[in-house]
Amino acid sequence: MIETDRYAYYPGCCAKASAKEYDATTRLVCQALGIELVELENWVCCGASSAHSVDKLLGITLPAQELQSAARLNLDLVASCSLCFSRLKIAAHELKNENIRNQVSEILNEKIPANPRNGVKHLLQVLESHMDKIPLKKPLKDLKVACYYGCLLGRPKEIAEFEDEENPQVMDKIISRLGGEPVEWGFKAECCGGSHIFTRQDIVLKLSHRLLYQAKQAGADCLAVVCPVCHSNLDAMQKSIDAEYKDKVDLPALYITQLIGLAAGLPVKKLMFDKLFVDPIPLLRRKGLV
Amino acid sequence: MIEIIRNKAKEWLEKNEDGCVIGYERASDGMTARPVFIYEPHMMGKLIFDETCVHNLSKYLLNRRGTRTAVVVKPCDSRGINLLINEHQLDRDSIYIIGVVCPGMKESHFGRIEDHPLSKCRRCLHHTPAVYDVLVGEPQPETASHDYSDVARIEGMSLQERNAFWKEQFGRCIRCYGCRQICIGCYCQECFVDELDPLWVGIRSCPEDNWIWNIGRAFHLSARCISCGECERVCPVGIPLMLANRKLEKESADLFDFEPGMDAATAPPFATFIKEETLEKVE
Amino acid sequence: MARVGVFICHCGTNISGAMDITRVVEAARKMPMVVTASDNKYTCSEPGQASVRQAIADNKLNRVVIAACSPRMHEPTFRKAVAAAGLNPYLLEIANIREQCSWVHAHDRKKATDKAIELVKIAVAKVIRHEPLYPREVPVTKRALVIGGGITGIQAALDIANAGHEVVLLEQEPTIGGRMAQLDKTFPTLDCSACILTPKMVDVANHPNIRLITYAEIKEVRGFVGNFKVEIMQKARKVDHTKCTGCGTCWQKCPEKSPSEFDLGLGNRPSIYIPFAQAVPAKPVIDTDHCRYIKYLQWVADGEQGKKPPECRICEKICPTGSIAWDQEPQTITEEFGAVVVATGFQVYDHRHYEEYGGGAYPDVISGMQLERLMNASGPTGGEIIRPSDGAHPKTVAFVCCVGSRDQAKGRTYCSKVCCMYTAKHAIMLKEHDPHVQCYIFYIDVRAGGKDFEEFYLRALDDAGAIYIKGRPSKIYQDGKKMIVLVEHALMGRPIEVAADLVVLATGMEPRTGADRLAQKLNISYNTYHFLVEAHPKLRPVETQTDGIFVAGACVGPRDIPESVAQGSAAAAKVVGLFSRDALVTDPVTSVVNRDRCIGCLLCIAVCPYKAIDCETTRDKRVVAVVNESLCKGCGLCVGACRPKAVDLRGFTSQQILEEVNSLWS
Amino acid sequence: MELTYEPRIVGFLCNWCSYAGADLAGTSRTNYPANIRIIRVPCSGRVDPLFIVKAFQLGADGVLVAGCHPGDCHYSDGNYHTRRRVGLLRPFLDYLGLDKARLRLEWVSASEGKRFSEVVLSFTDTLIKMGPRSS
Repeated sequence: MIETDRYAYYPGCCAKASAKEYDATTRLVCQALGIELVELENWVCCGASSAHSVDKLLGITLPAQELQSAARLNLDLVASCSLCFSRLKIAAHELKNENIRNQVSEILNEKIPANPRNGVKHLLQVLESHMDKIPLKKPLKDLKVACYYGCLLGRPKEIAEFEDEENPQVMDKIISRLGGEPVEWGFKAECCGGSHIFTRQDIVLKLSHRLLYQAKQAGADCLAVVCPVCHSNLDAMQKSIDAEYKDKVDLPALYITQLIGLAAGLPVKKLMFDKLFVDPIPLLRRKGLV
Repeated sequence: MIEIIRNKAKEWLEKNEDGCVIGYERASDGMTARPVFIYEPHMMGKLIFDETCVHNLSKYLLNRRGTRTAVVVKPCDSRGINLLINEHQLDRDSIYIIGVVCPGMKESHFGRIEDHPLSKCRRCLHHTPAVYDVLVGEPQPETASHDYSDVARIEGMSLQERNAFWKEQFGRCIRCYGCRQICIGCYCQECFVDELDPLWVGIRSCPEDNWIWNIGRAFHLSARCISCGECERVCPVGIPLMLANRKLEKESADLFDFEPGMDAATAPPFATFIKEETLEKVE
Repeated sequence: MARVGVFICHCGTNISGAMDITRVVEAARKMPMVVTASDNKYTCSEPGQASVRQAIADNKLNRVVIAACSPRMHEPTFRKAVAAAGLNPYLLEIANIREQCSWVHAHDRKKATDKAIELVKIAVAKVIRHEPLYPREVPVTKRALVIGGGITGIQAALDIANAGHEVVLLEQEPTIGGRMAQLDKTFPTLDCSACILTPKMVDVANHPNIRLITYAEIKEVRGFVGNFKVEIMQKARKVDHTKCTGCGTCWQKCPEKSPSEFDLGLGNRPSIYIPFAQAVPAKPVIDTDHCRYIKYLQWVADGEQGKKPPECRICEKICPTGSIAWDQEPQTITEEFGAVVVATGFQVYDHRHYEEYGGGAYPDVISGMQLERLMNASGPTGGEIIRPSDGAHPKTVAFVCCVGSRDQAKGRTYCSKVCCMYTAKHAIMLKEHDPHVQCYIFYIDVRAGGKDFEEFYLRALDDAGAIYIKGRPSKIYQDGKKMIVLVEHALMGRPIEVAADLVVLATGMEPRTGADRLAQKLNISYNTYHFLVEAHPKLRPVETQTDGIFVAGACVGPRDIPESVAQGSAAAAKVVGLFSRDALVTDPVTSVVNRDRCIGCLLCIAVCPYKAIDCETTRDKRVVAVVNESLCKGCGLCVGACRPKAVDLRGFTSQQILEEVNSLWS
Repeated sequence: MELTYEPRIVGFLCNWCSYAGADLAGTSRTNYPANIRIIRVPCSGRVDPLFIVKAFQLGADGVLVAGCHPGDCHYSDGNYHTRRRVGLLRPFLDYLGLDKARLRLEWVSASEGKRFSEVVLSFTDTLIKMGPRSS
């Protein structure tokens, strides 16, 4: 029997750098919801963006290690980053193939089980299942939130096993639970440009701008995000976007965990809003949330 | 208790002069019981009921189709009546059922009554008749769950052991067909075993033909056997026929969630089906 | 005493190539009751058959075994041959030594030969036990039921009726006309749909041989070819059509409006209504889900819970003929027919399944059928093409092909066939309506197979100047007043965006909801999409596995109007052919009860899928089963269930099957 | 036991799906072991459980009952009844010492010629692995 309030936690590299606030608030919120996160021991890169595009086997072997250490704990593995999640899921899927399984087993020189008892979850799924435990201290009253899931979370459908890949609902449910207003918009699951930020900035600027623009069109006060990479594109790049498109977006992009923390009345200081490039404080103050 | 049976039977027979009461009387050995057919109310004194009344009297109802009959039945026998009604053999209204709460029957051997109950009674679930017009005795709670330890023992054997076991058992069969004659479920005009063309079963008593006969008999009773144990009781060579019947009983309970004779209405497994069922056991 | 002749076919080299025929012949000669065995290059050929006939005469054969191809191939052929020689055609047995031997064991000559010998052995064992069988004749009720009042059903009904037979045309909606009635123009001729359809609708209404039953559904179908008994459920119209004159006062006055199904929600209709102006019959029904008074009655029935609906009853007050019948209930009509034509047609794929295109959330993303209504002079906008959102006239219109077709992700792999052409039609029509319109058409392939179709497509391309872009749009979203279509231009190999005022999704065809349930009632099969399955896709396109039941039109698969009409006529021809006979011969392979053995447990009645078994009381007061041989289809379920072996199946008796098994070890 | 043991399989095939499937295997020339002897019945529901027992009594090493896939029966219900009959007979024979692997119930449609040959192949293999019936 796999436990449902104890999970193996794979923070992913961003957690130690660009997304400290995501990692911190994730741990904070989970604690508040009575979810125990057991951080994997000496975890390594999930292979996102680079590994799998140069070497398929490497792209599977890296996440396979995380899967193994989670299996040893006999816990479901939870990732907070959509790229990590995607890599882990794909690896788990590929490892169903005996041939590949043997190759990887050989590399790691340990037997990889044909059908492991534990699975891979995205933080969102864990949060959803514990949604009703959220102590509602400070409802996000009339805060209009555009929930942004990103393109990887639900795709490919068969492998991600997440939800409707075109129009997911989990985060919207959570926002409503927090007393906020999820806005209906068509870009929940569109691409932000992802890791192209390193190579083709123009693409990222174009796609991210469209996202932000659409969110505003839909009347959102802010974005709720569940992926460090999407986040840096949507938050850190806003200045460049404004410059590129002669626009004044000014749309705070918060991590879902920060919003939950806020509603749950956790100390604002601990939610590390100061780490964000687009300062949400004015908005939150306007809404009387800080 | 016996007085109640006698009075009820008497009352009924007085109301139905043309009727007949089928019950038990003391056999000539003075200790065991035997069936008795009573046509005059004043003969009711003959009736007895005790743990020697092993026979399943409801079988006799088949010979009295269309006439009015009262019958004394134990719980297992009563299920037989349900079976026959379900199979359109009996008309409920023409039967008067005197159901007796069963204390469990004792084995009797050569004029000696064993003090331990019959094996079928040791494993019996239902101590109160499933159908009756008058109930004699206090209704008893059902035994909670089946005891299939006997079946499990065979299931536990290796294939070879099972094969050998049954070869030995069926090998002893002398094809007297006593099991068939006594069985309430066996009322065909002509049994498949007696048919010569097509010849389902060779007429000589050899291992192969005994094998198919015994399988055929048991399978024709699948989801129909009401475990009155009469077949086993009358088998002159002591083949554990109930051991075969009970396997089928167990399986049809697992597969079709069906227990024969508990009521007269429910459609038996082979009369119906569930589209969605998979019968995983079919593998 | 059986005298068996065995005839082994070489089938050219198909059989002889894989086995030692002479050995098979030798072995056959030694089999019990075999008086002659011979081989032949092609037994099915005329000389081959002649030799069989000759052998029967020369050797006074009374049983024949032919070892050749599958009985499913030539059994009928050889039965004729045997009959020609004066034998009962059912005294024949076929040993399948081609499909089930030479063709599958070609790798091992010895084994193939051994098996062939045993297959012959089995056949001989069985044929010895064959009894002569005699087909029975059953009368034909020369009256046809046509299910579905679309163009296909209308065509079938008219053709049958014109051949002089009675027809009942059944339609589940309040009017006949079907999808074609909703169309504006038809490709590739661009003639007005209503102008060619409505006259036929009127013909149906006026035809002396046709009885029209609208607003009704099939409840149950019993019986068999030539003798179907059908229970029809007439839904409650709440209007007495015997009194109603269709004057129209009621539907003009009715205050309770709701979205019109016929206009696909683009317009409203009253709660007592006829779907459209030329509806046949032109008499209204009351929509019990919306009618105020019905709601009121419901409210009363529910113990007056909640808000009290108005006791409207306006239609009743103003109806000059007093036709409103609140107490009218659904009623069951039972009719007898000799044949049934199923023409239930299609429905338009619901584009709400396409979340990436807004899932129906954007008012300016509409289906092709909705555009038809917008273009139609009698449509909700009187033929003025405007955007549903703000009533503006669209200048750029984007069309997306293959919505709900050729899309694995949406579980729809098939091509709906008509969308390419109707999209071309839309482009042409839009241009005609407004020369300033620019159409963009996103396609996977343009499929223009059909008379004048390619030319029509070119016309959209050249005359209407539609811009065809190869690629399936990945997303459609709103940007201010514009709808933005994202798509990879497959020929340029890069993503492009098109901003349109209106997006039209060329939604595909799918069978009517409930097609599967109907098929079950009729005992005919359907595929995974619930399209009905024809007896043979090429050679028996309008017949089904069940004799006397025919299928036509879009309920079988995507069809355009000409094909549907052709199929309607084809089905009609089959029906008329059937009706040209006064009696039908039925397959003598049926169950038969041995009354002496039967113990009347009636298990057989419980298992029979065709309700073909009943029971009766014998002179000696025993209840026994009896088989209705006209209903019996010869499945043998009852035989497999019968403990006393009282039921048996002609042509597949227990005796025969046991002999077949025995022969393998004798 | 002789070196090349050739199991004897009796196959009861329903005329509409499985027998047609077997024919298709032929028309598409897919080879399969020659160990099966096919007996054609209108519907798998025609198969009296005693036929199966009889075949085993006579010495069949395996019995295959094949019909249309559930829901596809030409007679609408036949295979559902077959499923129940064989479903009960199988564990019973096993109980009596006849390995239930020797009795197979398979659904083979008219379009599954390939599948039919695979069924026969795997069944034959299983039986060869099991060796002759202990008597």
